[in-house]
Amino acid sequence: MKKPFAITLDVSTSLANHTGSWRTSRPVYVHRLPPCNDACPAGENIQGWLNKAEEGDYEAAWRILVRDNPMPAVHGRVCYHPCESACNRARLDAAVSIHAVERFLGDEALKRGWMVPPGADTGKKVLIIGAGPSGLSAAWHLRLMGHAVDVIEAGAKAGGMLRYGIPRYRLPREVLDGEIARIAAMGVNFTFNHKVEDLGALMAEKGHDAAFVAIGAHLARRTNIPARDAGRILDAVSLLHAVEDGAPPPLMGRKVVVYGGGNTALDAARTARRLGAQDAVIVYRRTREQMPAHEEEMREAEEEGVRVNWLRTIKEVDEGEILIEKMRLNDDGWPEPTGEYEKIAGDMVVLALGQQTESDFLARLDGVEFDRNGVVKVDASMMTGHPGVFAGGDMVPSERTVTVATGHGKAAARNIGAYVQGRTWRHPERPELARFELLNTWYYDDAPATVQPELDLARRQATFEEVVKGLDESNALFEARRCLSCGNCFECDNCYGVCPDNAVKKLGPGKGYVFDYDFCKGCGLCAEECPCGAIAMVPEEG
Amino acid sequence: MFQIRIHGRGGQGVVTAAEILSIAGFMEGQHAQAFPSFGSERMGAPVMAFCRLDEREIRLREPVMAPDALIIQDTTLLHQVDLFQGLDRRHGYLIINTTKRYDELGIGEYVNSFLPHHICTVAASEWARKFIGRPVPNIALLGAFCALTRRVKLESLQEAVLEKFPGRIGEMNQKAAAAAYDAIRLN
Amino acid sequence: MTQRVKFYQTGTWTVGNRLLDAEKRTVQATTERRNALTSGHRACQGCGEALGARYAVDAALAAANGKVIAVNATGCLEVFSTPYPESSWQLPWLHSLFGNAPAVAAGVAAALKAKGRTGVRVIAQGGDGGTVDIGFGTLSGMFDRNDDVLYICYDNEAYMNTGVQRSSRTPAGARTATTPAVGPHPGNPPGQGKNPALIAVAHEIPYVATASVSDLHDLEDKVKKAMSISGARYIHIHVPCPLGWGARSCDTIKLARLAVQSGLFPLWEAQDGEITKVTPIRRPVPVSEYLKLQKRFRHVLKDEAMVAAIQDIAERNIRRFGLLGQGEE
Amino acid sequence: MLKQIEGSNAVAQAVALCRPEVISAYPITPQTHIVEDLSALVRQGKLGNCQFLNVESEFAAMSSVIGASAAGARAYTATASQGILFMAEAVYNAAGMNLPIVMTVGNRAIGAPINIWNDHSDSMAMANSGWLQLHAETNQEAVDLHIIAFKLAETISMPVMVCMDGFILTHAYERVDIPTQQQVDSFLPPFAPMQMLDPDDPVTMGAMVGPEAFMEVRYLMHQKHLQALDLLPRLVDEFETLFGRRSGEMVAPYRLEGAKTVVVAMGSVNGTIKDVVDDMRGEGAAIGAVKVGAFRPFPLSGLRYALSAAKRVVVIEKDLAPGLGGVFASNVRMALRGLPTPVYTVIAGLGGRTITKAALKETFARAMADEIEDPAFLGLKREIVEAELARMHEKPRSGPMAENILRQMGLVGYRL
Repeated sequence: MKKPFAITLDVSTSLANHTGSWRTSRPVYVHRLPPCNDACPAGENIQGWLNKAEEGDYEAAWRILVRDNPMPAVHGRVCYHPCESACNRARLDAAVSIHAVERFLGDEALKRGWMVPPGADTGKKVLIIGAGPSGLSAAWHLRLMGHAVDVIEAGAKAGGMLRYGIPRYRLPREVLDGEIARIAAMGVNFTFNHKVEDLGALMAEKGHDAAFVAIGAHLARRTNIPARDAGRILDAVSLLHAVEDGAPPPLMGRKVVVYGGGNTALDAARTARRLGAQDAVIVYRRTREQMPAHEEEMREAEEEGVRVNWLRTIKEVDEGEILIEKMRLNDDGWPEPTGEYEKIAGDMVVLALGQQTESDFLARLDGVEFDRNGVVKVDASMMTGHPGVFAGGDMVPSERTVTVATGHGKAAARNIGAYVQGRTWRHPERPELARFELLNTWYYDDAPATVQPELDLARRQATFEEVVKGLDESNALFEARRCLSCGNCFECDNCYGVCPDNAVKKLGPGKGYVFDYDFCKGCGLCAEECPCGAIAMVPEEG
Repeated sequence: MFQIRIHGRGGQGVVTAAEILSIAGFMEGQHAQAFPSFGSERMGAPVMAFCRLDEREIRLREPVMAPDALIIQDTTLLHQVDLFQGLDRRHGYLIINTTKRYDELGIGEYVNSFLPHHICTVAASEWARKFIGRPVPNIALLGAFCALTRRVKLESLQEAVLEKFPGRIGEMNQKAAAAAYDAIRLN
Repeated sequence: MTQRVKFYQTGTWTVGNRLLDAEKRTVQATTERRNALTSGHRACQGCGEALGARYAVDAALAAANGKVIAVNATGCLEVFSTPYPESSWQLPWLHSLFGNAPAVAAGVAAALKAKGRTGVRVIAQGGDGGTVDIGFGTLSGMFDRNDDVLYICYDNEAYMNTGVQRSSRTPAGARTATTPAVGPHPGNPPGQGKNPALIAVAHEIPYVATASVSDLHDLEDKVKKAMSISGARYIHIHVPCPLGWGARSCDTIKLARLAVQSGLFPLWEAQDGEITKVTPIRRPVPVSEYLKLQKRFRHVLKDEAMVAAIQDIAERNIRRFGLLGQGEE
Repeated sequence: MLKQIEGSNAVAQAVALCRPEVISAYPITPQTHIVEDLSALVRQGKLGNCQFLNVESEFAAMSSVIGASAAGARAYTATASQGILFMAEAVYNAAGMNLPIVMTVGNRAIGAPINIWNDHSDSMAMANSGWLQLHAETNQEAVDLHIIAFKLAETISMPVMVCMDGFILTHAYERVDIPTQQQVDSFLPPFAPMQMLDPDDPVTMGAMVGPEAFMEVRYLMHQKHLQALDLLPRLVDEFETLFGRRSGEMVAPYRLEGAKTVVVAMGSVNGTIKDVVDDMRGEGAAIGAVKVGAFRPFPLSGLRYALSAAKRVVVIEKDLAPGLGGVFASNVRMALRGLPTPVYTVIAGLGGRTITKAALKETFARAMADEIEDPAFLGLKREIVEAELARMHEKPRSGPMAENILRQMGLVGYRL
């Protein structure tokens, strides 16, 4: 075509005009730390595995999950999910029910028999004492690294508090056994019913390069209550253990009073109901607000007919009745006696006043230090005062939950892994937190949280059947898709779409995008319209 | 060159008459030119149209100032407009659509100086009413023009009428023209 | 526990969505999009018009598998896209004058018809000044003749190309270079201006719609629908102008969104003279949320009565179009 | 085929023979009959697939043919007077974009005072728009010029106006030879656009051009006009061989042999002038005439050559540049620059004022005696303007002068 000069132009010739030179600040893709990941004691990449679950690729999701936590089916049930308390979605409608999806993935894995191969053999050997959540977690991670692992457990079975502290109506044993079996299948050698006396000698003899001690805290704390018949008083730990061993005390038709306000107290009371106790009453010296037990469990307990006497202490246990004293909160919020007494009916008292660890055997290792009530001191790398001996779980100072323990196991494994290689483990830098303010929540569809189905009350009170049921596939998918993917791109194409200068190039599914700085004018629309806060604007060097 | 000027009112087919006359002339191989007194006159307003007939190409574009023939379609114009302007009373032709006598029209004295066979009155509106059903005198007057001036043959006029108005209207106008033509030829 | 089984995290709010079925995704989300207005153009940072133009023309191209001719009125879009020797367009494009794009497009459409080049479609586009003011006569003529042209107006509510002067789309209270924020009644006087989309409806042309750069799915659906119809069609797209509105360049889409959510810019659709569909407001906001992000309204925020008057305009739209849910989804 | 028909009707038939593909129409006297006849031909299917647009204004008429031409169609429209001013912006635009549009202008005066009669103010107002402007003397020439115009326009890709005097030609019945389709087809090939809007070969038309290239664009437009100066005569010859007539000459001399006084004019008045020249020659006067057939491109050298022997030149023009005099005359002077030959401007026929043989003859006589004022106003009613000037002098009254004049004349009835 013989075009007229200047008035008629060839198309797309403006590509010669690099408008990138207009820019004073440039957009960059970033990964910010999602609040859920930040809050997870086990250090799970929750946003990461939810992202896969959103696509319905449950196995991929599970594989990301178990890189950090070998027991999703267990945690989906018993974890008190701080992730959900931190979830940004709570500010929109309701937090993503992360535990429910985790449990779904865990159950899927058990159902489908998904396995993970151990790492290539390193020739290093690690001894683990205690097959509770901490020990099991450590074993899993060490096997992933390719180290040989021996686990020595005092009890008859692995699981620790998971088995002896958490009733089956909260954690069915086939689930627990299934996930333990998968850990064992990684090539972990277990020795049961063996109480270690001399750790040093044992390591020397078996040639372990390091040891991880995670024996938990199984010793019930007692308090001195005058009682005609000491047989009327037992502790929660023993009660739950006995139930687990299949030899529960006869409680049929009796009135049980549980003393304490922790989760164990609730477990004891709810267990008592299931053992046929006609009445299960909790006596707690403080208020509901101050109660350490988890809100959900309290709710479930009340639904099952467990009653609570707030601001009371037990003074005396008598035939069929118990003398309790009223307390009041002083100005600092501490309970103090009032001198007023009352009697309540009760045939038996179950003490749930916390547990202690039996760590005396460590005392024989030089360098190991303890603080009050036998808690072992460890450094940042979880190593005790004795080189090569690490400790974690309930026996070290920290919050005593399954997930914290599991996290300890992972952390210990990393430190041990480094130690046996003569290195020290450095935790990678934590990226900026993906705060709610960094999100553009307009773009998320409205969707309230899925409610997990619950067992109807009648059956609940009579049996040890699992109370909380899992999500079905479509609900799990729904729930996963409620994730906001805080701080991490989920390929919504907004940046690609909203750029007035076509300065964003799309690389295709899973590959994300790149900025074309030849043309990006730095308007910031992409960052502003990114739903999940995965783009940051950084000033150009002046 | 023979020049015709036609006076009438908007709606009486003054311009059409000039055009048809030019077509008739053209059909006889003459050069002809017809054009209106370019105006935006509406129904009833005084209008005029011009026609020139010649053996040679007509280049002149001025209006007909000195007509050889003057056709008056509506005598009510007689005293409003300077109708006779430029008309040569000794040689010119004058055709008036009326049933009255000249002195009744108040131009008895004026027409005295015309050659008798150069001047006539025609009851064109009557012919039109009779043959066409409407008092549109223009074609009948052209019939009279043919008879009086012999500048254009009646046959040519009839042909031109049919070209301009194919079909019944044309035929009825032809009848009116013929009637007027005969009326003039006979006296 | 009855939950919608299908749920897509961001649904159709985002440009794309990997969870969404392919046919539900936007043209802009695909790597095959044509970028009718390509990189290197000289629009301001965050230009809403540049964005709206690419959205709309790409959608038209997709609908007519690339066989589109565009006619452009004088204005920002034309000036920033075609300064000699560089053009940003990737389709046949013609600029004639400020006020004649609809007539030029009508001529192009007539030529295509005469040439029997069926399958090639014509769109015309311009800003609010070129469309609603100086070009309104030719636009009305195009509607009247029902010429086979889709006319797209990019409304940034003033004459931006010439330096932000008042147009008949400039909203009440807004400051422009010719409605300065001085005197007893600062800014653009309330009670003026016109609504071209409704006037288009009054022509009873086959299709009329309003759209916003903040709702891409809605915008593309409307362009697609318009392209499926022949005859005169009109789409009026709200495109914020950071420069003229005194807003941050990164707020362009947010502003467009607030205009819709506040009720100041209703989204609707009409066919053959009747309003057939309204896009309901999703998250209602007071107009102040919209006004406060723009310097052109700074003086307005100091004047409660004026803010109230503008809120009334929004309320009227909400009532008139049933923007709170009554509209079909 | 010879026909006795109205000018507008003849032009409509000529345009139809050129096989236009898009026609835009907006009514304005005295051009209206042309597009009316074309609309009928389109409706009767005599123009194949031709599209006829009834637009809402002249601005839209020109705009739509711009679009049509850019899309590769042979496009035509017609206008006059106020209409060409209303489309002025688009008229310039069409030329700027090198679009080969053909437009008929039924020349008519421009108001106020509003006036529907003939003069050349309208096309003159567009003299520098870049359009080529051809002027017809007769309806035969008007017909032929349209056929030539399409070929001229499409060969150099520039728009062409064919100017014909309103009423005088548009409404005149006279003998016209309407060519056959086969003749026209052999002269005018189908439109092969130099550029066009096509999805298969996209271009950007109508770019913004800054100081760095605008001059060059304008210079190239000037060059196109110079090309047209060479091309048009060739087309005239080509036309003559095919049609047996000579039409569209840019400079047409009449009885110049030995002429000391030469009259120069454009358009239909040339016919009357020739009659006057014949008369005066008959009386022994050494007078001749030159018809200028193209105002743009302006045939400077051709005219200079034609007038080289003249002792004096009298320009009859239907246009006035208030305060200057003649526009056409100034262009004629340009052709004679450097020569001592006096060029007298005679402003004539403004707003349809009758140009009579007598008045011309009298004016030429005075010119030959070099006793003519410059500019002269043919047939100006002296007594009226002088009275009005006097009145304005003693007590200036606001309001349109025209009405004051009419009030003075107390116009009744119709006079020639």
